[in-house]
Amino acid sequence: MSSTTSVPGGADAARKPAGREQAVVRFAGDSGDGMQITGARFAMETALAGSDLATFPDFPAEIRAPVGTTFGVSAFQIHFGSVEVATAGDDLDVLVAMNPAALITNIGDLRRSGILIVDKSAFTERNLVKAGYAANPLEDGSLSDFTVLPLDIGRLTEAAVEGLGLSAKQTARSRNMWALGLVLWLYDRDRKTTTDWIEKKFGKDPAIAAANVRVLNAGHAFGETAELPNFLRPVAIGPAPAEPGTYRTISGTEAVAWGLLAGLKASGIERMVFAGYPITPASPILHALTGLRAHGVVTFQAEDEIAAICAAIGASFAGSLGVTSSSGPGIALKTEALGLAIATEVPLIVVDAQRAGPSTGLPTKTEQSDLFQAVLGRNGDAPLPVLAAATPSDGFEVAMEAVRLATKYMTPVFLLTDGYLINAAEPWRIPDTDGLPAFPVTFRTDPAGFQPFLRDPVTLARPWARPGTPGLEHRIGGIERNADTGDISYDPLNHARMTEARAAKVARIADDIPEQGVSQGEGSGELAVVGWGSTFGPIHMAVQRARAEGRRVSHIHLRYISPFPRNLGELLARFDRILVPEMNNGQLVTLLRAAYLLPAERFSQVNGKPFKVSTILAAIMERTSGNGKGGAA
Amino acid sequence: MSSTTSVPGGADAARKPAGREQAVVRFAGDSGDGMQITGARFAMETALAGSDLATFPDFPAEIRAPVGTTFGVSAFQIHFGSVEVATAGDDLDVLVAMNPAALITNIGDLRRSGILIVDKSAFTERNLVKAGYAANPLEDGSLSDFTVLPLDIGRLTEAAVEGLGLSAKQTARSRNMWALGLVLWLYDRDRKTTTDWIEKKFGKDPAIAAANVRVLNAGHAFGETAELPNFLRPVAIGPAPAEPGTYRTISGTEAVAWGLLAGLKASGIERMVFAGYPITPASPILHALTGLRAHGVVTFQAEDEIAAICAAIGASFAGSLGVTSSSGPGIALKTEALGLAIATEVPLIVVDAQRAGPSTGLPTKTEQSDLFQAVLGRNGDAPLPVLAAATPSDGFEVAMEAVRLATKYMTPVFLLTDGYLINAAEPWRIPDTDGLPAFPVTFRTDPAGFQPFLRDPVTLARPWARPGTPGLEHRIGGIERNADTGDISYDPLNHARMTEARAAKVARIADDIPEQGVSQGEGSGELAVVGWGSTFGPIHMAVQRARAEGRRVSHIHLRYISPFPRNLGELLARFDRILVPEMNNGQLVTLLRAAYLLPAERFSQVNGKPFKVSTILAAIMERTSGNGKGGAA
Amino acid sequence: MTATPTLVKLQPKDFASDQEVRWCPGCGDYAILKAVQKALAELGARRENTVFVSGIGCSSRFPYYMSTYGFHTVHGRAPAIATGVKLANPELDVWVMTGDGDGLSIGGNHMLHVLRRNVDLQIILFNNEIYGLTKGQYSPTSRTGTRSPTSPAGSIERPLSAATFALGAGGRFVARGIDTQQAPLIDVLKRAHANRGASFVEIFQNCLVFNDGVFDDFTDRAVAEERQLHVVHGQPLLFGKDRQKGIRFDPSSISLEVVTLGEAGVSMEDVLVHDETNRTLAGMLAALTAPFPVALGVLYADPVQSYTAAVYGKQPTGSPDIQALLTQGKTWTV
Amino acid sequence: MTATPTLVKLQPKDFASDQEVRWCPGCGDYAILKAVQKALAELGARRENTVFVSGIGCSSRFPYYMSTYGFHTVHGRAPAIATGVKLANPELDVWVMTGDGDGLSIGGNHMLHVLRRNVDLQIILFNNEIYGLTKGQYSPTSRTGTRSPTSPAGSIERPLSAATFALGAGGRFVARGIDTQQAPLIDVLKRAHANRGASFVEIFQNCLVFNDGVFDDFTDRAVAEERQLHVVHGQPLLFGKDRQKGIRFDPSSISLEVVTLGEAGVSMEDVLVHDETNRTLAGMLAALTAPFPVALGVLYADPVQSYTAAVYGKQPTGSPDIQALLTQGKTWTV
Ligand SMILES: Cc1ncc(C[n+]2csc(CCOP(=O)(O)OP(=O)(O)O)c2C)c(N)n1
Ligand SMILES: Cc1ncc(C[n+]2csc(CCOP(=O)(O)OP(=O)(O)O)c2C)c(N)n1
Ligand code: SF4
Ligand code: SF4
Ligand SMILES: [Mg+2]
Ligand SMILES: [Mg+2]
Repeated sequence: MSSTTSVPGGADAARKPAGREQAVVRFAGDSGDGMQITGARFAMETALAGSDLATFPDFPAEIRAPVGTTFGVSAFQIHFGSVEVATAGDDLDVLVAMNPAALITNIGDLRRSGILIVDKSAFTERNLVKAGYAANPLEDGSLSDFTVLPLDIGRLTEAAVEGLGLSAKQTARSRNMWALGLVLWLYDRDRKTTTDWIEKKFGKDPAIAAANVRVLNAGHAFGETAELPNFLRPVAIGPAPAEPGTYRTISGTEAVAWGLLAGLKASGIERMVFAGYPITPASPILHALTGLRAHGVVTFQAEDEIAAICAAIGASFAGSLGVTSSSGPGIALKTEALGLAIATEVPLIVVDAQRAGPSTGLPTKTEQSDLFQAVLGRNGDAPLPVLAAATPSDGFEVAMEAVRLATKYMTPVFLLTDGYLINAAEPWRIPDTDGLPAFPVTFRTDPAGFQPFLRDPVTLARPWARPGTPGLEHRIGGIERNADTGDISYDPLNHARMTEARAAKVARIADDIPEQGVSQGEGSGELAVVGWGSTFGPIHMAVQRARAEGRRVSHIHLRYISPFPRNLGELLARFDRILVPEMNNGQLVTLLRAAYLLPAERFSQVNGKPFKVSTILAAIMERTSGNGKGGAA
Repeated sequence: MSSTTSVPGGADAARKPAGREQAVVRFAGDSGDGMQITGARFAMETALAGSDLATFPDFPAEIRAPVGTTFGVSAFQIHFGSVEVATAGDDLDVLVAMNPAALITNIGDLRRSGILIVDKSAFTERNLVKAGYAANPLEDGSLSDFTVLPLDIGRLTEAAVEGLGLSAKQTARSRNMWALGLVLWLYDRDRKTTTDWIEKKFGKDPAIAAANVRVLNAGHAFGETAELPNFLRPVAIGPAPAEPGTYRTISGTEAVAWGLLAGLKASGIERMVFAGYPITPASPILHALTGLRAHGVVTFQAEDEIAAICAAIGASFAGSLGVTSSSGPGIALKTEALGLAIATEVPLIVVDAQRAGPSTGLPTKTEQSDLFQAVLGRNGDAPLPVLAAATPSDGFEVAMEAVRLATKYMTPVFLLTDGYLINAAEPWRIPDTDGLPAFPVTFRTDPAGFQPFLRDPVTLARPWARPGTPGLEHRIGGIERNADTGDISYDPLNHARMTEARAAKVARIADDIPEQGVSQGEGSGELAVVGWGSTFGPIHMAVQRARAEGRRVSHIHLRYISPFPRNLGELLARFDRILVPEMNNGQLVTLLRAAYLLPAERFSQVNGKPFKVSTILAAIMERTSGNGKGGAA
Repeated sequence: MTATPTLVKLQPKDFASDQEVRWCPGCGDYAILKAVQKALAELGARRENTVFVSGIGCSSRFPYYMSTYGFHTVHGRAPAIATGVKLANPELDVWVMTGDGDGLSIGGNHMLHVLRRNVDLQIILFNNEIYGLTKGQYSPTSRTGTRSPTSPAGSIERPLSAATFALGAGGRFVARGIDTQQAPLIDVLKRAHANRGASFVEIFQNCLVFNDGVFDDFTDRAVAEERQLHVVHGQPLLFGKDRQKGIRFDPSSISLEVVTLGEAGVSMEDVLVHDETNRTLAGMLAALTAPFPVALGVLYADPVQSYTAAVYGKQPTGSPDIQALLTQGKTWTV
Repeated sequence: MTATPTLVKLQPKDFASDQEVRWCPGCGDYAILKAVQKALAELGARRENTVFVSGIGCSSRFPYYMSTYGFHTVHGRAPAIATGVKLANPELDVWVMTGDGDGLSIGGNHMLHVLRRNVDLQIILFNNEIYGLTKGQYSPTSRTGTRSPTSPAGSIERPLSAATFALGAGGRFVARGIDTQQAPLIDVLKRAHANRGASFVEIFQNCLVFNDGVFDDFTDRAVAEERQLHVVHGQPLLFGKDRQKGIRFDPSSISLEVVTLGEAGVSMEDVLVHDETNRTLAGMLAALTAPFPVALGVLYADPVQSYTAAVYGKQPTGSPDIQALLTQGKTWTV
């Protein structure tokens, strides 16, 4: 959340064992075990208690992989605290493992002496083999580093639902509620909204509803009553400092979808045509905007990504706000049509929810490797603005800004998010939408002196003339256009002039966006850690800790990647070293080096996962000397 | 041709009026006037006379634009000499203008006191208006700078065909032969092969054949007999120095097509599947390879560019050499599938005949603006080798090299050419194909220890196992593959390892290609002019002249753009300044700056035309001091 | 670009733009341009409400020559772009101008889905059985054996029947015309315009540079009567000089046959009456090839609700208040 | 990956790879996998000569589970990639495994052209009327009203009939099966394999997670006899308990109707006999929907030369000497 405030003390917290300030919990189980729901419910109770939090759902590409397989494991991680929380957390304080596969694939992240809750009942011979265990880890002492709670959740659940006449399958399916109940007790959380939610969800089937509530309470009661190891007492993690206001949890998906809506409202344009084609992890944005006709949104599920961007382009030509979204492979397919939007200069927003590539890659894993494609990946000289969201909630502002730039400069705009941000959630202060900035679009109506490519002297934008407007009938197209009339022109100088104009128009945006700020630390120093997109959280925490250790390091996070903020060059030049952590093989770092001839250093992680704070912290420590004053400046 | 020899004296030649050493002639007329044929015939006679030459056909995007319009003008330029010729020439010594539109659109390139041959008969009121002339330029003295020969070619042609019973239309259509005859006389050329060619072409229609021969001779005879201004005497331009051998003229299209064939032969692979979809200017490559079944080539005209690259990928998977070609918009469409070829590591060659963009742009005009797309334009981290042809004939070697790298490293390879190279022609010494290097491919046949992704320790290439081979049955796909078995793997570390391997494999190619040489000048100095692709000619001539003026400038021309030759960085660092002329808005220069942090300077021309030598020369002069020794080193 | 006084009825020439037409002299496209301008005038169309969307190809240059709104897009994508135009503003009258390469080769998928969805568009396919703009390669509708730069020995591919494809895609309006036959062509264009939904019109268009005369076997004056079957809903399927020939349906083979009135006791009763709402009949008519005549006119017209009508049919539900949207679900206050 | 002794006849299990199958337990895809492995065994297929090419989707994971050569490509492009495989080596036996989204949404154009060209492939389309892998959005074959994440109020689009589309595209072999009906499915797969050319097989496949039971109205045991019409060339079109119902052709309306033997004087003579070479009949059968039964089996089979046969049919002309090629035309010597 409020991402630039650095919180004193928060710094060393995460290196302490789970204590009063913050904790990291992960629920892991079979695709069918309902871990995503369990995590989401726990997150909601935590949010309502006012703690800051960040979630990280992590699920397989298969819909419902065979039971007990390692590739079928689905996990949900949550980091929450009474202090600022900017990442889903490095090491786990609590791991819930519903079966052997979940244990073997997740135990590596549990901190020493961390709490491990396992459902013994799932540790059958068959499941152990499937998970690849030679011996039962609950018996061979291999878990001695941890605080293991081997509970027969299966049996305890059965006991809880006794008499409700549930089938064995139905009973088994509510095991997750038992685990949830126990963990809610462990963190002294309420169960009210969860029980309400259960009633609502299973309204049609009262028996199931009752069963789930009973199981939830049973898990909770177990914590209260059972002889758990002494030190296992409820830990109350209080509310985090936050500006007054009304809050909700918001996912990156919701933030982008609602930000586009807010942008539509701010632009005064009557309608948004959102055209997409399902693809992981971008689909949720399409889903979120479906059914919002009342808000002026028409969604179109096209036959493919090419049709989707083309429909969006057609809609913008016709005076609506055209938006399309996809992920790597689908974005690649939009390349040619994107060139048309650049050539004809129609407003358009392309949302890229990045995933691990190349090609199909790892559809459900996150990455930042579409940056080159976004900035440079087109035939011809084809510049456009590229923006990136830094946190789940940041998507709201960035999406609004994308609408502003697209409509003000008559240009397609790339909005980069990624698989992590799309699925992650955090608390968000709901803005007063009437108080949001407005940037009304004025459509051309006056035929006098109208020329479709006569540019505004300041923005260099061409006029937006809607079909249906008498006297403004005109033709546009992908063949080079006469710099005024837009008619086909093969004139060599005209082409040079138009190429120049297209570049200048995008370059000028640098004068219409804020100067690059420093999100943490001083405007000069030993090391600048430069990031973009979802690396914000880990960089933020790592820099915070390094500074607490007295390192002269600052965090600079880019929202605008094309064009770069006008002061970025000088700003970076004021640091001795520049480190660029990216979840790709070195893309932003390449653009920075080319732009400023500064020896920015590549720091890549390409494993489909967000950076750990400790990874970046270590890199900072290696590159800085301890002698700075630094501290919580 | 033999492009690195710098010719003493050649330097100042082009600044002299057309003389003994070289000349530049352009035929310009209506799309229907047969200017391309006329130029091609003149080029052939010139080549057979042993002169060096470079041609530049320049035609409109419309098939047959309305008669007399400026956008319907088609032109053919040829630069020839008894000295080395590396470009199609800057200023014209002779301009043939068949109508007013041809005159108004081309006169700007005729040098002062150059010879202007016009067909008076086409200077009707109607045509003058269409061309945009207020008054008849042949009468208002506006052409006083030039040596104007206003001839009634229409009438002279009629006279020549008298009695052969040709229709007016047929007669008019042979006017180009009259002009050709006159220009052949002007440069003291033979007519034999042209008359042979006419006989052959119009064999079915003897009257037409006879007429064309008569008209050709009439034009020639006119030169002999008519009272032409005194100084107009035949100019004999002799043969250029050339290594002994058998020569032919070769277009960039033929060079690439035949280079691919030679590569196929060198690889020992039985079959090439060349899949394309028509697009300007790439289509000629598809045409050139059609009908070469006997050479092991199967061409496939796909339903679109996506199907084309996919068919090529399928063919490579099945053990053939898969090749596809297109231009900007079509290459853009191949982006997603190209990622699959990178991910599955199948050999593939993608030929990009670049044209002016973005989007449809100027289909028949040349540009170098697809470089970013070729090197960086894909989703995910997706590296591949990128090669570029420097001259029409250079395409032969580059295409062979593309086949070598694609098959040796199991990778797609980008081969960049452009609209200028595709259509331009030059003399070429025909190699002894048996003497060409061989790089036989060995398909995997041994099942023992076979793993589809087990890499060769040196090249890092995976084995190529052809379907049909018993015991090697395996599955590949776009989802991240286990580093050995190729089976689907969601393991984070495996993905990191594979990303690393894909990058390393391409990077290692730097050890398998020649170090970057200096094509002209010393290995250090005041200025390095760095080019790639078809800018070779103008850079070569400009550097040659600047050096003759004593400037300490060298010409470095890149064939390999990804990876860069291993010594490129140190080489460039030895120059005070680096200038990068490109027919785009600054693409190679961006890659060089990012790679070496050297202040390479952008020098762009984006008007759909090749650079003029004078343009680059001026840029060199501005950036160098006269004090160097330089000279014909 | 001058304002249109909203009252005067526009003449065909009023629909011509100021741009010089750049097709080859004698190209069939000129006739189609004339027919469209005439049809618009007769329909009393307004320039400001009319949009022509095209892909790439000689035929796709069409929008530049109209004084309406126009969008010359990228190769094969016109149906998708037009869908977006229509979604943005269903009031607009949107025409898709495409070719056999643009609409059926690279653009086949969008054509398929725009027909399936029944988006309210007039789709005019200029079928010259060749790629004109790229200098004459064979196309998906080129007959087997067509010689071209990519098939010097004659193409070996099987041609697609545009109308048969459109029917298979679920198209609800499928018609045909010939570039030079203005009157019937204009009628077909007007029928297409009247139909609410995707109206697919195939026009046989002569490319005199790369495929000259490819349709002569049925368009040539001399053979026209014998080789053209102009179908009219509710009318018997007659053709030939004095319309003495007819199409009869043979139930035993479930196929059509040619009969001659008066011969072998054939009477009017035997002749099949055209029912444009029968998809099976339309399929048989679309498939007719020599020695049968070529079926022209409206082969099939059986309207259903258009996609845009379905989208905008029911009133949107829920409140338009964005604040309410953001605060829906669980919230808490600090 | 062990060598195949070229003599032993392979069993179905021999066609299973070492990979764990990752479909949802109970998915119809398992049945199809079983049927294909059985068909291959019965055909005496060789692993080394068999290639499975797929796009993206649950169904497209198919190749990983076969011990043959396999290529899991990109979304919608399997037909194009398979065409390349076949062009490279016509000896290979190439199967395209695809879904209703992969093959008919994003891949519709390649499907169209592979059918038009009649490339020698078996194309197996898993039609579950939903996008499974992306979690259940409606697809081009989803029935109007289908509720899904992108159509919470029910989809408003008109579904495409896969078989009708295939016929319209010029497909020469069009058949249908049901995932769980092994025997008829295996027969259809073997017929498809026997056909030289593009063999299009639509399989109704149940997605129990996102579209469970969508085909129950005709696949459910209880209604199967009444709602399934298994067509066999040369056999009368009978169905229903004791096969007492039949399909009759009504010439007056050019359409099919259901009759009951014995009722209203209906006899065997009235019942239409299936002619798999009649495209018009195939079109009518493909279009049958309730109250008609659903037509299954080989609806249409009328072979013509395949594309690859045409490509490699005639011997290449001209010399293979590359030196001769380079020196053709005018040359000169220095
Ligand atoms: C993506 C892309 N691929 C290929 C082309 C080249 N191209 C332009 S028009 C055309 C085919 C035109 O054929 P058709 O649609 O029949 O139009 P016609 O010229 O015959 O009227 C092609 C292949 C292109 N412009 N863009
Ligand atoms: C270019 C691209 N676009 C979209 C996707 C996402 N995607 C994967 S599978 C699929 C649809 C699968 O539906 P279907 O073909 O019916 O297969 P099923 O899962 O139902 O078997 C989609 C849209 C993708 N992988 N690539
Ligand atoms: S090439 Fe053919 S289709 Fe194109 S304009 Fe010329 S005649 Fe018309
Ligand atoms: S999602 Fe549906 S189609 Fe996919 S595997 Fe599961 S059941 Fe099968
Ligand atoms: Mg055409
Ligand atoms: Mg499906």
